[in-house]
Amino acid sequence: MKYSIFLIVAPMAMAFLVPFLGHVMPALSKGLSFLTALAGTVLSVFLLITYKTPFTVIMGGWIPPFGINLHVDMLSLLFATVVYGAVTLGIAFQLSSVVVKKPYFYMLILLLLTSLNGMILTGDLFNLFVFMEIAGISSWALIASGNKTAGVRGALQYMVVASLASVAYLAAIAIIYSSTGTLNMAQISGGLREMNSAMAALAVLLILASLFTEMEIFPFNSWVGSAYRGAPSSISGLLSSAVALAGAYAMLRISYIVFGAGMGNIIRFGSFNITSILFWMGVVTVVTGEASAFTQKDAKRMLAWSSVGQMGMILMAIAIASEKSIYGAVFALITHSISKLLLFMIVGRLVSATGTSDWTRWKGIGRKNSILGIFFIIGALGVTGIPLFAGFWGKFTIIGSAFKSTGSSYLGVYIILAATVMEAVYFLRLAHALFEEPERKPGKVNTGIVFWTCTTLLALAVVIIGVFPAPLDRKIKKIPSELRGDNTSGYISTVYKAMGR
Amino acid sequence: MNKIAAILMIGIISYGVYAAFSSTQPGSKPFKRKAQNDVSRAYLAKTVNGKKHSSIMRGMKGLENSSSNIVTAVVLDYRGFDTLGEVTVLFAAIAGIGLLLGGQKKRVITPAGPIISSLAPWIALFILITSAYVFLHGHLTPGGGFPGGAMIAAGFLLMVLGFRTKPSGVFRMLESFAGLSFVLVGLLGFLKKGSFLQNFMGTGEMGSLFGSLFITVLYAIIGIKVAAELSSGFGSFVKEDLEEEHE
Amino acid sequence: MTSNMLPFIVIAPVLLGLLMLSMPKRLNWWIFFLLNIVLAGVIFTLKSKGAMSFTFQWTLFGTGKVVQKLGVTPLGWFFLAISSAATLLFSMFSLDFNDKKHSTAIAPLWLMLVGATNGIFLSQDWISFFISWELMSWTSLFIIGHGKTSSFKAGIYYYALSFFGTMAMMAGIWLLFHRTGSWEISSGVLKTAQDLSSHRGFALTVLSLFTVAFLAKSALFPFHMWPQMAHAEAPDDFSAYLSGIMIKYGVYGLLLFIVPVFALTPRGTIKSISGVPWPMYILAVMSALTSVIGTVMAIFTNDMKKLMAWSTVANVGYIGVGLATGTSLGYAAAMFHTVNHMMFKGGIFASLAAVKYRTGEREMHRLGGLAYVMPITFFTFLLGIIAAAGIPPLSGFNSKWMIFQALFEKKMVFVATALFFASTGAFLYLFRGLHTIFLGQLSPRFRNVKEAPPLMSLSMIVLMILMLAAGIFPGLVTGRFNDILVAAGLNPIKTTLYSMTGSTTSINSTLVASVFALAVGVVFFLFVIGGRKRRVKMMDNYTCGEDPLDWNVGPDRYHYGYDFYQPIKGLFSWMPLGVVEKGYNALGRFMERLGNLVTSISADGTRLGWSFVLGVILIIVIGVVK
Amino acid sequence: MNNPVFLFGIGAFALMMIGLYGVLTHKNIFRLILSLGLMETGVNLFIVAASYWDGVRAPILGKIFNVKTADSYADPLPQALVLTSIVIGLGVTALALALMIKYREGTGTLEMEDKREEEVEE
Repeated sequence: MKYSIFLIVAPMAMAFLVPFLGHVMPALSKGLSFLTALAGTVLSVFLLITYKTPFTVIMGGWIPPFGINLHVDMLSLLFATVVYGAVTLGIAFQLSSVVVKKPYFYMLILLLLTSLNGMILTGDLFNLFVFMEIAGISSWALIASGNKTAGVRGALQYMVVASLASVAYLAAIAIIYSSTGTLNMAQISGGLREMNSAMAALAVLLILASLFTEMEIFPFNSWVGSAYRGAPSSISGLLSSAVALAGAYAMLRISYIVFGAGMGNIIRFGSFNITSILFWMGVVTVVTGEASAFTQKDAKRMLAWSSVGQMGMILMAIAIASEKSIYGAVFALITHSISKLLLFMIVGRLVSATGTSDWTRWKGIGRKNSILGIFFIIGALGVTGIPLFAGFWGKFTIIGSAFKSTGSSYLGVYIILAATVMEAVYFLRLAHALFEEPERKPGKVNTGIVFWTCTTLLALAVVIIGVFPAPLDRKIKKIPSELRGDNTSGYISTVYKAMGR
Repeated sequence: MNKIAAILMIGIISYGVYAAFSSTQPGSKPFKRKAQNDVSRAYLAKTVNGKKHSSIMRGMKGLENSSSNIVTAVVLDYRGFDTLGEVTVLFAAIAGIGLLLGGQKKRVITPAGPIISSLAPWIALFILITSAYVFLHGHLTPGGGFPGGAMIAAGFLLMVLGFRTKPSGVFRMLESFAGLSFVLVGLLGFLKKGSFLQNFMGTGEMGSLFGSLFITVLYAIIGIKVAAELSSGFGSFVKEDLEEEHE
Repeated sequence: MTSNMLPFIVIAPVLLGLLMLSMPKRLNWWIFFLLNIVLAGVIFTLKSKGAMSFTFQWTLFGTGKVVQKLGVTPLGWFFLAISSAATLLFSMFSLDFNDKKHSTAIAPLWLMLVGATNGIFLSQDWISFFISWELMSWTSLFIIGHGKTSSFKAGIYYYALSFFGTMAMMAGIWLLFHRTGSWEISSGVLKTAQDLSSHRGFALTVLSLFTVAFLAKSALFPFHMWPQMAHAEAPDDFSAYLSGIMIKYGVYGLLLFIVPVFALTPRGTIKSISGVPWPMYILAVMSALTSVIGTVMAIFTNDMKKLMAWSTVANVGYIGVGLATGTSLGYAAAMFHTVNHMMFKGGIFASLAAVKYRTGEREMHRLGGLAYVMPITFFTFLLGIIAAAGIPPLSGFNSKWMIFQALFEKKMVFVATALFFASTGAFLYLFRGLHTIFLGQLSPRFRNVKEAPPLMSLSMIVLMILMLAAGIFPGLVTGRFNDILVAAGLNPIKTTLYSMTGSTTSINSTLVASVFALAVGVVFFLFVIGGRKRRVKMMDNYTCGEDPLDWNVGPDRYHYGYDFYQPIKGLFSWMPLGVVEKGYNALGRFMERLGNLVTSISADGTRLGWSFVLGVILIIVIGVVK
Repeated sequence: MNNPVFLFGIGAFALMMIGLYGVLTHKNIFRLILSLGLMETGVNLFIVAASYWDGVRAPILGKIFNVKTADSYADPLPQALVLTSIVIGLGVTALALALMIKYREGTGTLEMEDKREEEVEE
């Protein structure tokens, strides 16, 4: 289990090698980048299979809270696996593209991979900040890496908002540290409650603002449309399936460990009710995100805003804080990653085939490339949460937990249900446009064995998880009890064990 | 209009923060002289691994960490993983600059004036010596690899300005190898002691120049890396400037 | 035939449909037809095996233990049987319809839809029900769209309403699950019936959520506008299925969940209006309203498929009224009308498809006189509209008679009046359809039009026979209802093969039909021996030699079928007919505006900072207010 | 109010607010980057201020360090954090400037405004 450090270190080491290799043999550096990601995927799958109980990996030989610790449990391993898988497929997709990228591009993807895994595994508030910054920097550079100005604009917009977020996060760290004297998440847990409640509320407010930016919650998501649109499609896919996933993970971890939410508890500091903030921000995000996606004529912007909608629903699930809702949130996050990556891959190829990302000009392209069109439909249904496709069980469980919980408002749930109608409409509108009678002769879509391997894997995953959720279910099942601090296999007790207490 | 709104907004935020800080609700208050917490106290007293000392003297051996600059000890030893991340941030930023601005038009070289070109090597030499001092003494005095590296980079940049030579591809390799050796040091700790970035070189006398070899090695790596990175990053920018001059 | 056949009839069509995606189109239609024969065969043998069920258990943490159960109930079997029989006929029709010129690639999706339909009628638990329901929704959307932009607009309207209902159903299912701890439909029914006395607010919430789903599917009142778009734009051979079977899912849902709940609730538990529990009374009023709106809109419509779509809406209104009465007679009438509507609307849409197949026209005033060249199609349409208008001796009369009897029993005067109005209006639009399309003079353009191809004609003939059979011997259908009524906790109805018994009197349909046949025979005899016939030539001089294009009006304007009911239209101009559509459109526009507002935040640099700051303020406001 | 921590805090907060004002009122990318840099500096100062009390010494152990007098040293951890956050700020600023240059190349302006119809790549 302590080998899980390699999930962070291996891509980092490879990334350090790339400037040298890129100087000597560019092709080798690209191939090795892919192989590193693949090896990491294998490692994470291996760890996932052999996983038994949560484990704390200490860094530098110093026990927490003095040193930094990594926390390996089902949640982090599962998400690390998803991130690794997504990045591996993303690199493969980019390698098979007609657009040739420099070695630095792959290096930055590796750094993104490192940082996302760092965010997922770390148990230290400041370390989380460091990894968030690496993720930010590498994703801005990647977004802007296209030849077009759209990407640079998107990256700048992201940069402005994310810098504000990081300032907020650092300020929150300063407040929390000056009051509790520690940066370890497990040790802070509960410490916030002993703080002056106004100070605690201020710190929580700042942390929420920064994590909301990371997680694309309205209105911290003003950058989303431009950034997703301007980025190369492989990067848009990774932003949605890996970066937003890590952001949601951080939200999940921090709200349960640092804010000290128990299952079904309502977190409040003084008169500041955190649960209702999360819940209603989720509702607002779903409505605005789906409405924005509904109006888009640009396919990449549409997918971007649809991710926002999904994140809103997941935030709502995090707010509800029951075992079921966490289960649903994790399930939905994983399936959303898979489906969205598939969609972005297809959209990327359609963009290069037609020269535009305006989907109203894609009519009929699926008639010639029917499997591509069918894959798009699979992905769309997977995101929307239609039964027999992956997204369903997560959404279904989240809605169910919302109706069970005391902390949620039924009105909010009804609003979300109504808003998801728009989601189904715009996805199927685009899916059908692919099969409509073309106005002009559609161009040829550049496919290849690599592309088909990637998309087939993802499409199969969407369908298989949709029809047989049980295998994934067995893994996710462990998460709610491990997230709780109070039992023996919980996060806090595991870290405390490592502390020798 | 926008400005008035911004001023209003800032007023509101200021009031909110003031209200939060002057809140009289119970709980420990920040910015009050408090008994220092466990974590910092343990760093200062070097009792993280549980060994208690009544007092710590210069020249003492067998401490868990022999750096007398506690900030350095925290940065490189106790929280070395953060520093690895920090190095990676810089690396990512420079790589991003390389990705965005690299591979552009050839630059036009114009020679510098005689005063600069004759003095630059001498000044650069002094800068290099000072910077070596700074990162070798990182565990004793304020300073260390980051400022040291920045100073080395400054020396090189002076040379670049003096002779208008392009920062060579050597920097790229140095960057690679320095980064890689940081990771390798970490992995050696992992192999020898079982924990990533763990000190496997032992601790020497507290307060002596080579008393804490581990920190010195890491700071040297960081110094080289930062120097190489800043130089190559500057290279990416400087090309731009020179081009603009001649357009 | 074991209970393993149950998952087979659900899954086999779906899998085969997926497989068919990679096969040639022509082969697809044959597979579709053959599999429908198999399915119909299997389904008809199911009944003799009695109650059987197939259970599939698995665990999903988020939902606990999931027990998926497929089973045959009397109600489910009834719907399954009629739908599979109708599907068989429609697939036979489609076999000839989809030649090279008219082919659509919908067979795989349609087959999947058939699987979903079977799933809906077999499901004994909400999970299976919901999965089948959603599968049905999106496959039908793609069928309605079938690759045409205009059709898809209609389809997406249908799908949006349907998905809205589905989401309401999801909420309802969860509320029910948290209350009962089980996914089973039957336990949900029992619990909700109990809750109507103990937790009335909760029970009513659940009931209304499900009702929204079922109403949306059945196009009852607030959702009544989608059939005129979807039925009209769907592939012509599919419209019959859409109108005949798909619109009945909602009816099935009402019969499955809503009706038994009120049947099991003891009288007096909730307030009732003229002997009907008030929620059911509201349903009755809404259904009656649907009928009226459907009728009025049908009168104004010029497009033959849209006209019949509105007629479908009107007929679903009758069914809804029958269900809402809450008596055995009402339920039996509703189910009877469901069957009848399936037959006569299937026949009408099939004949319209045949007309479209041969002529390519949809606007009625461009047609005329087709009875001369397409006699079988004409007779199908004729019998269909006789049934739809509720004239003996065809089946529609019987079910309508029963519905009115049920209304008299409960003395629901207002609803009965509305239905009488709708019934009368039906004569107007149905007759117009008949004479504008089939009677009058045959346009020279269509002189060479031939009768529909053999298989299409055959399926229309079968439909005619079925309509006549159900009309003359109502007991053939009504005799099946007593099992269902007893299972739902109601008294059986009195019925024989020849006659039906209502609340005030009974009627012998066979006798009526005999008298009718005698009268027709006499008239025909007189017609044969009567005076000479003289054919009138098609006249082309009605514009007195002037070209109407000179006055900026098309020649259409001068067809007598164009804007036929102009005076009546003026009569009804005060009715706020489009108000619900306008509401939906306004909602859509509001959402678009909201989306534009949100996306415009990123338009320039300063707004990014503002969005962040305002986000912080939003957090504070939500956190403090709550 | 002669507590230096208080003054540091005020100064840090003022820097942050000046930066925020800049972010809220400027469209020019260079000014935006400067404003963000100001905010970062402010927050760094804030962290350092949190580790400082009146009369404490720098956390560098002199000849003899008595455990009991540990409170007379400044808290070393925030200083270490600030070191990290300064370097991160440097990286962010450098990359932001590179983005700015690229943006200027593409659009010929430094004003941030959205043009939706620009081309995209795969």
